[in-house]
Amino acid sequence: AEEKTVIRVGVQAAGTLEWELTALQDDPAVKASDFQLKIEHLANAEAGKIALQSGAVDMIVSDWVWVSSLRADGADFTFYPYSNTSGALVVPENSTIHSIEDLKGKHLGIAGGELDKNWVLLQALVKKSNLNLDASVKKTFGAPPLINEQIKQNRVDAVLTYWHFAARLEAQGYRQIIDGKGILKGLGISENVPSIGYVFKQSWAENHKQAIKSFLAASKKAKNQLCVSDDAWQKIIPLTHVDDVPTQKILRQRYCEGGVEQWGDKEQQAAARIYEMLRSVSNKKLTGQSEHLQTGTFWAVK
Amino acid sequence: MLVFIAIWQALAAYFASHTLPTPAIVATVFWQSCVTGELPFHLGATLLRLVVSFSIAMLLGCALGIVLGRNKRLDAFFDNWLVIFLNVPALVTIILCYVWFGLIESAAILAVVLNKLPNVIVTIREGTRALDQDLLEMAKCYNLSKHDTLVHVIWPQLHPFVMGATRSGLALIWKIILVVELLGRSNGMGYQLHLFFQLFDVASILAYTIAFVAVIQLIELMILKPLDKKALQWRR
Amino acid sequence: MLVFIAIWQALAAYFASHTLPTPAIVATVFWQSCVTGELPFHLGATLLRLVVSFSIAMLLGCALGIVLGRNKRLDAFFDNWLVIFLNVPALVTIILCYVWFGLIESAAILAVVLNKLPNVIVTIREGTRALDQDLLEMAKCYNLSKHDTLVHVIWPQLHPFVMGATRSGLALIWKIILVVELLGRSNGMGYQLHLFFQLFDVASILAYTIAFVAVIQLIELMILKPLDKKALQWRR
Amino acid sequence: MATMSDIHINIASKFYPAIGRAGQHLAIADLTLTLKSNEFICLLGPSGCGKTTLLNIVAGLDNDYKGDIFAGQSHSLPKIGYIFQNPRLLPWRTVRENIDLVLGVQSSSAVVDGLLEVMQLTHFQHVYPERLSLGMSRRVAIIRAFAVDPDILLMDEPFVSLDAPTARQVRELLLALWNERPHNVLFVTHDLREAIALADRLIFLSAAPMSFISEIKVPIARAERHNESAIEAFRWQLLNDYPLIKTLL
Amino acid sequence: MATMSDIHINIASKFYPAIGRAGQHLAIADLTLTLKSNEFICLLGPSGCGKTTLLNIVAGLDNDYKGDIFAGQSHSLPKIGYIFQNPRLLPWRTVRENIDLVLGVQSSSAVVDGLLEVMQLTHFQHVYPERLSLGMSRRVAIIRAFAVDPDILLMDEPFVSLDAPTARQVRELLLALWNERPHNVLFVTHDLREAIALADRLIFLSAAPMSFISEIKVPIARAERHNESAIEAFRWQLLNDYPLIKTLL
Ligand SMILES: Nc1ncnc2c1ncn2[C@@H]1O[C@H](COP(=O)(O)OP(=O)(O)OP(=O)(O)O)[C@@H](O)[C@H]1O
Ligand SMILES: Nc1ncnc2c1ncn2[C@@H]1O[C@H](COP(=O)(O)OP(=O)(O)OP(=O)(O)O)[C@@H](O)[C@H]1O
Ligand SMILES: [Mg+2]
Ligand SMILES: [Mg+2]
Repeated sequence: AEEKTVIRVGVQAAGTLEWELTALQDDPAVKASDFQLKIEHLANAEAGKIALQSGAVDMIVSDWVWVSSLRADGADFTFYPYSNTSGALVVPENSTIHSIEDLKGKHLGIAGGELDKNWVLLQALVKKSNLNLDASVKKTFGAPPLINEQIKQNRVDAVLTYWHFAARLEAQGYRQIIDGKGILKGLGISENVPSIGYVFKQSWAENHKQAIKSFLAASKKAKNQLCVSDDAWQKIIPLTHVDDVPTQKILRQRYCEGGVEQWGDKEQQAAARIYEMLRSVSNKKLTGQSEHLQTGTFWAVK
Repeated sequence: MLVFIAIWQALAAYFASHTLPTPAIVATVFWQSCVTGELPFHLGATLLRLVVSFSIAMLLGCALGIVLGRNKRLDAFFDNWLVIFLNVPALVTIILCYVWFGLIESAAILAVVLNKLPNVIVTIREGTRALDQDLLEMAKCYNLSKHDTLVHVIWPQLHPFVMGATRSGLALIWKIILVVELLGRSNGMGYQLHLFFQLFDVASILAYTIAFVAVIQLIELMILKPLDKKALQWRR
Repeated sequence: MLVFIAIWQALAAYFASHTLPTPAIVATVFWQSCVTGELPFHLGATLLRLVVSFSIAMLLGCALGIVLGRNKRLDAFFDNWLVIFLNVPALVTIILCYVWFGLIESAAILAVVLNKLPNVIVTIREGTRALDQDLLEMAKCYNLSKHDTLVHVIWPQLHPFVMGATRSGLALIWKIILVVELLGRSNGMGYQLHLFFQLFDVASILAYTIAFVAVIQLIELMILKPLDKKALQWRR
Repeated sequence: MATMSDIHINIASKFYPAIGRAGQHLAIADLTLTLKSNEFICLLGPSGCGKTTLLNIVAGLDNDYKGDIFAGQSHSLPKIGYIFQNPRLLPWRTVRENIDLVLGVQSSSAVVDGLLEVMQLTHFQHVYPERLSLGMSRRVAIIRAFAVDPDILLMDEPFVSLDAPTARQVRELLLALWNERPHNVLFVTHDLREAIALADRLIFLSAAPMSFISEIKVPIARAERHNESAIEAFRWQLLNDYPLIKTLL
Repeated sequence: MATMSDIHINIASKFYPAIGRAGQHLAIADLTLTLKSNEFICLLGPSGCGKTTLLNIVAGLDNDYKGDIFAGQSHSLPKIGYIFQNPRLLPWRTVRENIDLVLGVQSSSAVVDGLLEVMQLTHFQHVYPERLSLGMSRRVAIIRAFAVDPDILLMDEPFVSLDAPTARQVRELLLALWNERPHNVLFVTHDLREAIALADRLIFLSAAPMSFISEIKVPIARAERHNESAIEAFRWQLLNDYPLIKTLL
């Protein structure tokens, strides 16, 4: 028999990729296929980026803006969509905030930092109604868990945070004002553009095309499985590290909503438009100097 | 200095990787972020926190260190606490400070102080234990006031320990402050470095690092070295 | 100790918040993670790294510190480098080590050593500068070998500095190792703590912290205290 | 300035605790002494017998002994000047600064200038102690003790390392100061000639554990004390009368 | 064991550098001395004149001077025993350990035992120096210097703080060792009687900057040296013949 291609994947602890790959390895069909998974556990996103660049793993999940800026620097990483779940703006149930315009003068907690994609896009959206969000709200940036605590202790009025942190808040009755998709829609982009995806070296991918294709397919299948089969879902529940049922439910719901159905020219062109928006609003900080989305950012599966 | 830049240039040229930009690129980035005022702003924010928390930690630490070093009973009592505080992970104190007091400036400062303080205490305590008994006896028998004994008899003997604590303390605070800013501040070097790190912008990271190291060098040259020289002029 | 737990219990009961779990909860979590072998495994991984990098840093640091403290020319030359290395952010050295050498164990150790080393050097250098000239002259005139001078004349005088460096060094390494593990290892306390932080599982964070502090306390009681006692028995 | 009355010293025992392989050491046993008001006393005893220990106790530096010391009904604490066996100068303060430190506010620079002059240290007053010879450091320590104008002056072999003319001069200075303002002096020396030249009373102490052996009033008039042969004669007489002294001292 | 030949000391100048407000200090100027092989020499000079400085130079501890020291054609470096003006014991080593350290491998415990016995320190051999009286520490320093069996023995006021009988005993020991195996001795003292009792030759040195004033051979036979009156007589003669000595010393 032919040697199986080893794919080393950097997996963030407690992330959805871990759920998916665990489900995938349960699938008997995978045993017969032409790739073999090796999972490297990593603590956070930055660790993943380091691992990928130091060659310790072949593949991680990250975002395409970063891939484009890497390519602009001459690296040959490329991107294949994984999910389009996106962060959300969440407020307490009884909050007076009902739309993004109500944010004016309020205290907003933002996960990540000023270069958080959702924050940048939210500013662009609000600008349309002639409001300078950056100047008109009181901002607190911080790590997502701390931001979550802030709103629970009523130290901020609203939070813009990553999707699974938003999901947890929702499970406790917090209200979602808008999510990443909604923001994009408001900005006139109706296509479902994936927010994160597999990132790997293009040269490596060309050499192992077949194995990667089967892997990507198997990954998709596993995701489906988690969404349709309660059995499969039950199995990975410990990996969510959540023990109350409502939160589990909403996590699963959001996760499954994030499936990537469409990925073609239209979506890629939309991505290019988003890129330019990000570039102008963040004043090139998020994207780097390059004017356009680099060609080759998205892996062309043939 | 020049040697350093030359080695760097050679390595960068050899690897030609974006993970190790050439000095020229870093210099450009440095210049640009100075011009936009971004670097001075964040550097200033961090320095302010550094000065405040450093001063608090050193003052408190020296006072407590001397007390513990001279009083065996108190020392035995607080020793365990000291080891605990010394070894509670920075991350934990920072998180707890933020959670309990909110994402505010004073929580950040408190977190830094809590991390640095035990270090100072431990160093100064060792120094106090090594004090020359002969000189202390002299002070006692000539009825020197508490103040005079502290300033003129004890302090000069602690000087090397204080300098050690200062130098490694500046470095430690700088390391901790980055984490503090990363987790819950909206400005400062830690916040910026985190952003660059997310983008994997090594050139900017290095540019900021250089700016900071330059400031510390300045502190060393303008404050610590002259202090050292003044305090040690009596040594043969 | 009991006082501590009592205060904690009182505070936890008063706030009744998940950000401050009661001692009982933490104890349960602690027990469970011991039983599953999770805690011992990660603690072991971290301790191994700690021991290795601590030993390297202390050995090298003492050697270099003594050399720099005794040789003015070398010191003037390396002083700048020292300040640079002392103040390069932990984050930067860690990232660069990983990127250049890969996500391997030795890169992690190297990163820790690079962060700790300058601290040791600086402390020991201060100690060396404060050495008693009279005793060194005695050693020279009685033709003591280099080895004897080092072991019997210099080292005992450096003892308080070495202890200071050891105590605050263990603490510092422990702080850095967490970041090192966070950024590029798949086990260890840093990895676990980050995970708990993401899940905001304060009870687990505290349980792990306590485990670590207990280990350090053990080191203090079993190794450092006896060493201290032995080395200082001559003091009146 | 406290007017001194008699000082009663009564030490039942002074132990140094055992440490390591060295056992507990009984340094002083059953020592009773009375220093009369403003008396000049010389303590003589073999090396290691416990003289420094006694001075430390009198100076209040050591409270870990059985017994008591009773210094009359002076209302304020007596001012103490102590010339230790080693100079104990602060190496980071110049000669002048070392002296000024113990003087505190009452610093009278004319007096210090005078003392520096007599001790031939005027040119060295701004020098750090590490740059002095041992004899010079000792002289600074002597100035320091004289300058505080003490009620009790404790001197632990103060004049070793001084050349003969300097020692003579310092002895004269000491006596002049003592005449000018009488105060209690406890003077430790191994030099019987020096003791005779200075003391009202010689007290001989035994080897460890230290206790009182005998005391001898010096019968030579103060005016006669600079006469070397008178001192030498009394010394011979002493050594002949008390053969014990010869073996002990 | 290197057989010593004459030692020629020729110091054109020895400066201590200026630091702070203290100017540069000329400690020794134009000093020429020849120590004959195995000679016992006493150096006498006022406090602070530069005797310790000279010993440090001879011991090779101080190379920052103009001039040279030439020690014949001995092939190996001469072994030096130096009794410093302060004891310089390592406080973290017991008495015995302090002595053993400088002996290295050649440690002969019988010799050390004997020396400890004579110095009455046998019971204190396992005691740490901080627990000794100053006189006892000095005796340890003396043992240390004797124990290495030196080719050149430098002694900087070694017998201060010793009581008379002990000092007498140590002096006898020193002479016995010196007779047994002759070696060069440079002995600094302020005590003219002691110098006469010990030396082949007395060398008088001037106040700073130190230079040679005069030298005097001690004409008393070694066998006569324990006779106190012979020494006293020579001392009087010296002080009368050289009035300068009286003012200087
Ligand atoms: N390290 C030094 N730096 C500057 N000057 C010094 C130093 N050591 C000694 N001196 C000066 O050199 C002179 C001679 O000092 P030295 O110690 O040799 O005197 P000494 O003859 O041994 O005196 P004593 O009998 O008091 O011990 C003194 O005036 C002293 O101030
Ligand atoms: N800190 C100490 N701990 C234990 N023993 C001590 C201590 N200090 C002194 N001793 C012991 O007490 C005895 C008396 O010491 P002390 O210093 O009083 O002697 P001294 O009479 O001053 O001798 P010297 O004339 O040599 O100075 C000595 O045997 C010494 O070993
Ligand atoms: Mg004494
Ligand atoms: Mg001298």
